[in-house]
Amino acid sequence: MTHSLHGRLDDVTGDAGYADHPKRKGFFTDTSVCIGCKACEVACKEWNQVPDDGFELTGMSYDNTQALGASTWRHVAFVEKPVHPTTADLGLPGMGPPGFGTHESGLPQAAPAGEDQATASGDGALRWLMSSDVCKHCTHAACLDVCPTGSLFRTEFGTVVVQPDICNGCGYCVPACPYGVIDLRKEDGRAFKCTLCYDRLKEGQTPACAQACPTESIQFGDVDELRQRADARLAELHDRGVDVARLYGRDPEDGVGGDGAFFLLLDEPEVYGLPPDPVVTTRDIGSIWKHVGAAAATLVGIGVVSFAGRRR
Amino acid sequence: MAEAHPVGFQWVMEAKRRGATIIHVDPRFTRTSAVADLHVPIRAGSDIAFLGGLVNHVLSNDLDFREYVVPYTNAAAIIDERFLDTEDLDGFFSGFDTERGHYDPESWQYDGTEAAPAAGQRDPAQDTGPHGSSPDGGDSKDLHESAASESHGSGGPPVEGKPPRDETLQHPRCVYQILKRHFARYTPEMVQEVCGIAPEQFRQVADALTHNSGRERTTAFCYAVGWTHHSVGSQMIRTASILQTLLGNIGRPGGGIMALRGHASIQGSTDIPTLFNILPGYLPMPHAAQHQDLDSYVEGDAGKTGFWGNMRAYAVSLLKSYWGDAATAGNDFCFDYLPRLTGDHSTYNTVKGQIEGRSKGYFLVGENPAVGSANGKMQRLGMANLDWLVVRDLQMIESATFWKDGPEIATGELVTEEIGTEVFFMPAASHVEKAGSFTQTQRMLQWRDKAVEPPGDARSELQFYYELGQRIREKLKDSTDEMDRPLLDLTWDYPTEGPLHEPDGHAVLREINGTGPDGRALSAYTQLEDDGSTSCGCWIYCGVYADEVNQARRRKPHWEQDYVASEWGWVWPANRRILYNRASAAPDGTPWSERKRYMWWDAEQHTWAGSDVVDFIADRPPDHVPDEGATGPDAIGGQDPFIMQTDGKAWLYAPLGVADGPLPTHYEPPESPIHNPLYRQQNNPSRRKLDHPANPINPSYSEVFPYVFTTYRLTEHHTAGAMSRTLPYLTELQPEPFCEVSRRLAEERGLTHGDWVTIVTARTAIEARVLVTDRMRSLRLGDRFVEHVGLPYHWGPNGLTTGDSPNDLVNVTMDPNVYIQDKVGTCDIRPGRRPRGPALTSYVEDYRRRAGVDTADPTNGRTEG
Amino acid sequence: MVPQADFESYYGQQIIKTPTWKTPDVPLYLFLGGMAGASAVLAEGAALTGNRTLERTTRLVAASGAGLGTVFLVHDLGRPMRFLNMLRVFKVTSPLSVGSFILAPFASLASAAAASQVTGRLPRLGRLAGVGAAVFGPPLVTYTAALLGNTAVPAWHEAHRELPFVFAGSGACAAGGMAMLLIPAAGNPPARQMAIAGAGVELVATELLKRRLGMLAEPYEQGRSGRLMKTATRITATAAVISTIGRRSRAVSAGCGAAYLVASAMTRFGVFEAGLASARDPKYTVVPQRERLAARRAGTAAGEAHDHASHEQTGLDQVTETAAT
Amino acid sequence: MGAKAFIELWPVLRQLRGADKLGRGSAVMSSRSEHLRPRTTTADRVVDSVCPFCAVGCGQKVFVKDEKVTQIEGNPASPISRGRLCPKGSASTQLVTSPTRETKVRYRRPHGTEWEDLDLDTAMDMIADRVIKTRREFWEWEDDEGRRTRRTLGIASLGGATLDNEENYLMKKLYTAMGAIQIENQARI
Repeated sequence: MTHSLHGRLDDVTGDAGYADHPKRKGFFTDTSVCIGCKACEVACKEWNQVPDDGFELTGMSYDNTQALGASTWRHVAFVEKPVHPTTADLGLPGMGPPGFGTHESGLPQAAPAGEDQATASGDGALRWLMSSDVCKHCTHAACLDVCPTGSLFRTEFGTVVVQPDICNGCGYCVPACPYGVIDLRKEDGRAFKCTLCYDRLKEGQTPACAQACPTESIQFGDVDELRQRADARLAELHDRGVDVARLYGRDPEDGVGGDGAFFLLLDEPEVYGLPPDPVVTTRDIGSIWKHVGAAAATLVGIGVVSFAGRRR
Repeated sequence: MAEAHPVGFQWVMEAKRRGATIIHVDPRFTRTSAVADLHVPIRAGSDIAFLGGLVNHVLSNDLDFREYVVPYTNAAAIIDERFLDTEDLDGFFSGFDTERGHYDPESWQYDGTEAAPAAGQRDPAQDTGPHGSSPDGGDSKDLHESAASESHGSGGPPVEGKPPRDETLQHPRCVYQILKRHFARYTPEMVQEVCGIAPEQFRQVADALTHNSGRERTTAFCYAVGWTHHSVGSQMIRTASILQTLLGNIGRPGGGIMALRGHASIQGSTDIPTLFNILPGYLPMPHAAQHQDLDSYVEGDAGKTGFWGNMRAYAVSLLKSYWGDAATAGNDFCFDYLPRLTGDHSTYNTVKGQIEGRSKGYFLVGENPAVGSANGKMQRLGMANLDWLVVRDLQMIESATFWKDGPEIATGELVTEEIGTEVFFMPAASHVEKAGSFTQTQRMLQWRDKAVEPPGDARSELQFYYELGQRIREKLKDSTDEMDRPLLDLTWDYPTEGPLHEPDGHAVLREINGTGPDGRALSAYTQLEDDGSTSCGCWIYCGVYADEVNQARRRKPHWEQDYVASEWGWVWPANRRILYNRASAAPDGTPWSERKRYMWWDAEQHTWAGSDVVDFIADRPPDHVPDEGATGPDAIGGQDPFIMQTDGKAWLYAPLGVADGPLPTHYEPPESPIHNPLYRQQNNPSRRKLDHPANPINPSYSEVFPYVFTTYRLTEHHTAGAMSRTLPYLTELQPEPFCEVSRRLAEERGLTHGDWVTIVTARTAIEARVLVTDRMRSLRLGDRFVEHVGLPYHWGPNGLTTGDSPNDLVNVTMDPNVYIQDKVGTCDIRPGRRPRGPALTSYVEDYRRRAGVDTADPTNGRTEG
Repeated sequence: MVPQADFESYYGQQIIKTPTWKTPDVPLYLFLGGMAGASAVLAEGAALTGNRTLERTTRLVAASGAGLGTVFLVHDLGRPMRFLNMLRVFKVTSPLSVGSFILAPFASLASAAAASQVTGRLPRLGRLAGVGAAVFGPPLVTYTAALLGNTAVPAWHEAHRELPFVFAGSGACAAGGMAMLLIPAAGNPPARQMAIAGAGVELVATELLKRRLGMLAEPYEQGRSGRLMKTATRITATAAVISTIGRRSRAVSAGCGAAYLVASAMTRFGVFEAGLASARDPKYTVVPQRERLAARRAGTAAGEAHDHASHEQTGLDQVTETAAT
Repeated sequence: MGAKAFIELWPVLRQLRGADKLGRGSAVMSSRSEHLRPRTTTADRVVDSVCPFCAVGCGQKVFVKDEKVTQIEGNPASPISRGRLCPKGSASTQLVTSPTRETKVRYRRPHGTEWEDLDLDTAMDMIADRVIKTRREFWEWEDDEGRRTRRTLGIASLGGATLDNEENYLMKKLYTAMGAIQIENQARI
């Protein structure tokens, strides 16, 4: 039983009681080719008929979606990072004649093309990182584990899905998710998140986001094959000197047993709003129950102590 | 490209994955820049200097693809000795008429060719000077104003015969040497001075470009149509053409210049134009000064070399498709039914006419000029002065509601009760509610089937115009007035179908395709005759209904064919996917290289072979030399790949057909923060101006308007917004209008990220939230910086989210070839929201006063340098 | 160890979601459940010792606490009409599922016991029900700590060892306090003793919790949640001292009882709010995870000895949170 | 209710009997989940179309059920787009089913302050009358220099780039026969 709560688990679908099942399906999101077009966000909403999530200009670069939630199942993050700070040396007003600030000392060296995934631009280089985030469909999914109704469940494709006909909106899945993916939709009361287009999978179709993605940043397929693809892509980028490339959620030994939807990132996970080392909370369920039991026993003890010497 | 055409960009990403180097040249750092190898920030409007610098780099280092350039281009052609360059005249070519503000191209001709032909040519504007047949000099002005250059959309303008050549390219008056001298001062240092691009970055681009061109490799240029939005827009694109031609990147796979156009059928609406200056297939609209009969209309082309030599057949076939049996040889095929131009009847001039009460009825068909056109105020003032306005759209757009919620209502410049315009809002059918074809940006026609009936009163334009025509004809049926003959004789009887009795689009497409004497659909424009036996609604589309099959409806999956995919849709002309593809083979007909093999001469079969349809005469061998005096297609030699040009060559130098000079020259935008570093002439001398009090121009290098602004699109929205900011899924992605500035500019003006700012030009002031971002680059030009204010232009007063429209800031100054406005201007930007009501008017008035702009004489503030 | 909060984030946005559980519904449920569960223990003790007054009162408290708690719990649901779905499955991985299978029998048994007590009918069955309620009572008190601990909320999850004890103590305080409030001093010595013992357990457990959590203890010490926790601790401690001394006065006894109740409720609100605060700040998610990663990398480099030791220490926890210790 | 049905209904019993002891997979699948199918498979028809936004010309498939568009997605067969769509193209379903779409003729009389209703047929007739009137009023046989022009400058039109070729063809044909020349579209803007 322990192995099905954390650590490596090769047949997560079988573990969920499916004797004869298709291969586990998932996403590999290669952010190095993401152009931030947000087609995934819209295609997802159109297919799944997810309501809009408010009209707010956030000032977070071109990200006005902000985060995954009950009404946002794909979220494209935009991170602007100057590789060479250009602000200070741009001859700000009051620093002598225009253009003669500290800039005179010479132009910063533009990063060589390709290196560090930074684009040389004018007198500096800029990274504008874009990444389409989605539910990770964890091997060990906390949302699923803690769901008291069985609404959240592991499908025959190894994905994690909310059954809207079951969910009673208890909200337990919300704080359980180490990625902050799932949420309750206020006006509806129930929890919602990416289903990996469960209905489409039933007919062998590609999920809406992956089908729309113009640059194949979002790749859909069998998880084992996607992992190989991700490894190959990582090696390719490393060969090209893009040392910042790393895989996220690909490792079956990680805190959630690897993600069904994993990523190739070009910076630290937290830069994109992802936890650097997520762990499924139910990894500790044994310890938790142990302590709960001990505490309950303590309470019994307190009871006994309270009545000590008062026997009728 | 990633920004405005993400799906098209998949091919760029695929190329990148295969090792291609992606270079992005843009004032701002966009989604394209993010995945490019190199982003080159450039001052808006300075593209010719940059591209000219590259041309200079190629020429001064002998990096051109000489084996391609000599046989396939006019590099060897020798030019008239009277020609003087901008280098000689400090920013002018020879032949400039200062009074009228345009060129007489006579001195630009090939050496020894006749002076421009007398009259009737397809290209009246360019090659008719005061020496032409016009009764007086006044004619040439309005001839110049009829945007005739655009009729070269399917081929070059006609020149007389073939020029003398110096194959060694050494003759001082040969095009190659002229080009070299013309661009000699476009050095990397000058590029920095003009564009703000550092020499080392310039060299990176130059090296990447030249190393990636030649026999084994090709380079492609892609532009979104922001390139056309300049008073030198046509010449910007020409500079790219010159560069690509010098490098041998035209007519070859992986080469070319790709215009990424912004509307589903904007290419189609140029081919089968809803444009004032042309008829279907780029036939010019007749001009009153020259084209009073068919003979004079086609005279300029008839008998010429190349495919335009058959222009009479194209014109007669069109007249037959318009007026059918009524069009006979005896009545000049009803040529007289065609209305004539007398000058500039383009949209901005029309709007001026509306303001001045000369034009009273207006149809807006899927177009929202109150937001989408430059100088929105002029658009609204025009619409407020109509008798009637018909607006056809999916959603309630600003151009239909200006009378109650336009910005001028708020300022008091317009009063609802005083606006006499009668407005009909007619709901339109969407793309799934009608069957029809779009022509996409690579000239491909793709047919859409109808999915559902349109809701309520919504109707297709096909049905609207068909029924409108029927009603008008019915109401006029008893008229004996000659003016009504063209309407009454019109072939206007299409089969209808479905519960709404819609006209059958297939039947219309078949009419466009054309039919022969037997009534059967034609299969190629080479079948068209000038005797009235054939009819064809658009000669370049002939073949789209070949074999009575709607070829545009072909949908053979790409995995069932090779990469040319010639069985998907139909591409004009003749289903040809790459134009000029004869140039994909060397002069002797063999591929330039195995890697770049595309079309080649198969001597055994005595035909051109390859996956595409050859853009040539299929059985004409590479060694063919035409007979002396041959005309039309017969005059095309075996090594003349550019068959729509009368001389069969790509034009590095345009002896004809470009209004503002045979070679591109850098001029500053009409509003600029700097003096033109290259010439004393500040602006394009032949740019089209629109003098009107509502169109005042900021003085250049004014301290009152120190910043450059440029408008653009965002991935999440579509043009004037009617199809995007009405949809929650798109609106939530970019929910509010905003502008973008660099940190340096924000510091200079005290702007705080996320706060409101006001942007001011002499036209008006608008407000938006500001994003302070490193993506906006401060550009260093010599010893100064130039800052840009970036403005996505999708918003207006209607929709799910609303805001001021950036196009209200844009002035109307136009390219002299195609009359497209210059989107670049100067502005001021200040923290805080703009004044409301009448206070806005006085706020802007104060700016104008300080900058010395006189609205009574809007040209006053203009700097000519 | 309080690590330096130098970390990267996505525009300062939180990583995990803030729990959607409503205030006061859920903290009140935690409080009421705790009070009810411990009251059932008290009731059974009273029954065994023949303290009729105490038995009657605590049975009523247990029943009404469970009933009211259930109302709050159902009210917190997004789809209250579907509350029965809680019993659709039984999942050991879900404290809420397990809790439902505790709460449901507890509430039924406690109600039955109380009903029997009040009406005097079916006394044997009522007594049997009372025994049952006493069996389900302690887990009802402490499972709610698992409910919070088994989440990704840093201040809850990392406190999963101590929280059950905090809740056990707090529940005992509440049950004892309630009985002290309702019953004359003469009848309530067991209640008073339960409250005092509970206070001791709660205070010790809370202190251990804060010490072990390091940076993650901040939400228990700072801000609104910190103020709640501090006040709760002070009141509990004071009430414990006073009730130990002033055991004869009805007024003092009742006052102390009320104080225990207030403090117990404040503890639940404090713990609840601390969790929300730790969810809202990405620091509490990123920094400990970063340290964990760093330690793991260092551990990998330094060999497996350290890992081994950790295993011994944490038993079922196969990978230990070395960073947090 | 039979025992078997009860077992089917109460997942706890399925948990106990089946392989999914922890109740996280097969045991807790609801009947809705079991019978779920994509709505595209139940469409009455699938129609080939082309994206109406920019000029890349991406292929679309339009799914229709009960004469309503239920889904529009990329057509994988297209050699241009290979089934992909950008955010705008992906919003096509919302575009055509938008509740804010105008589906009734709206009329604003001269100097009016509000929209009024107008019957489609009446509107068409009124427009035809206005075309005839304005055309006549602004008819011009020759310009002020005596050159034959045979036209009217009274009527102008803007638009076409979003329309079909066939529509542009009819527009240009009718306008030309009317003698209207100020015909323009987005290609100039």
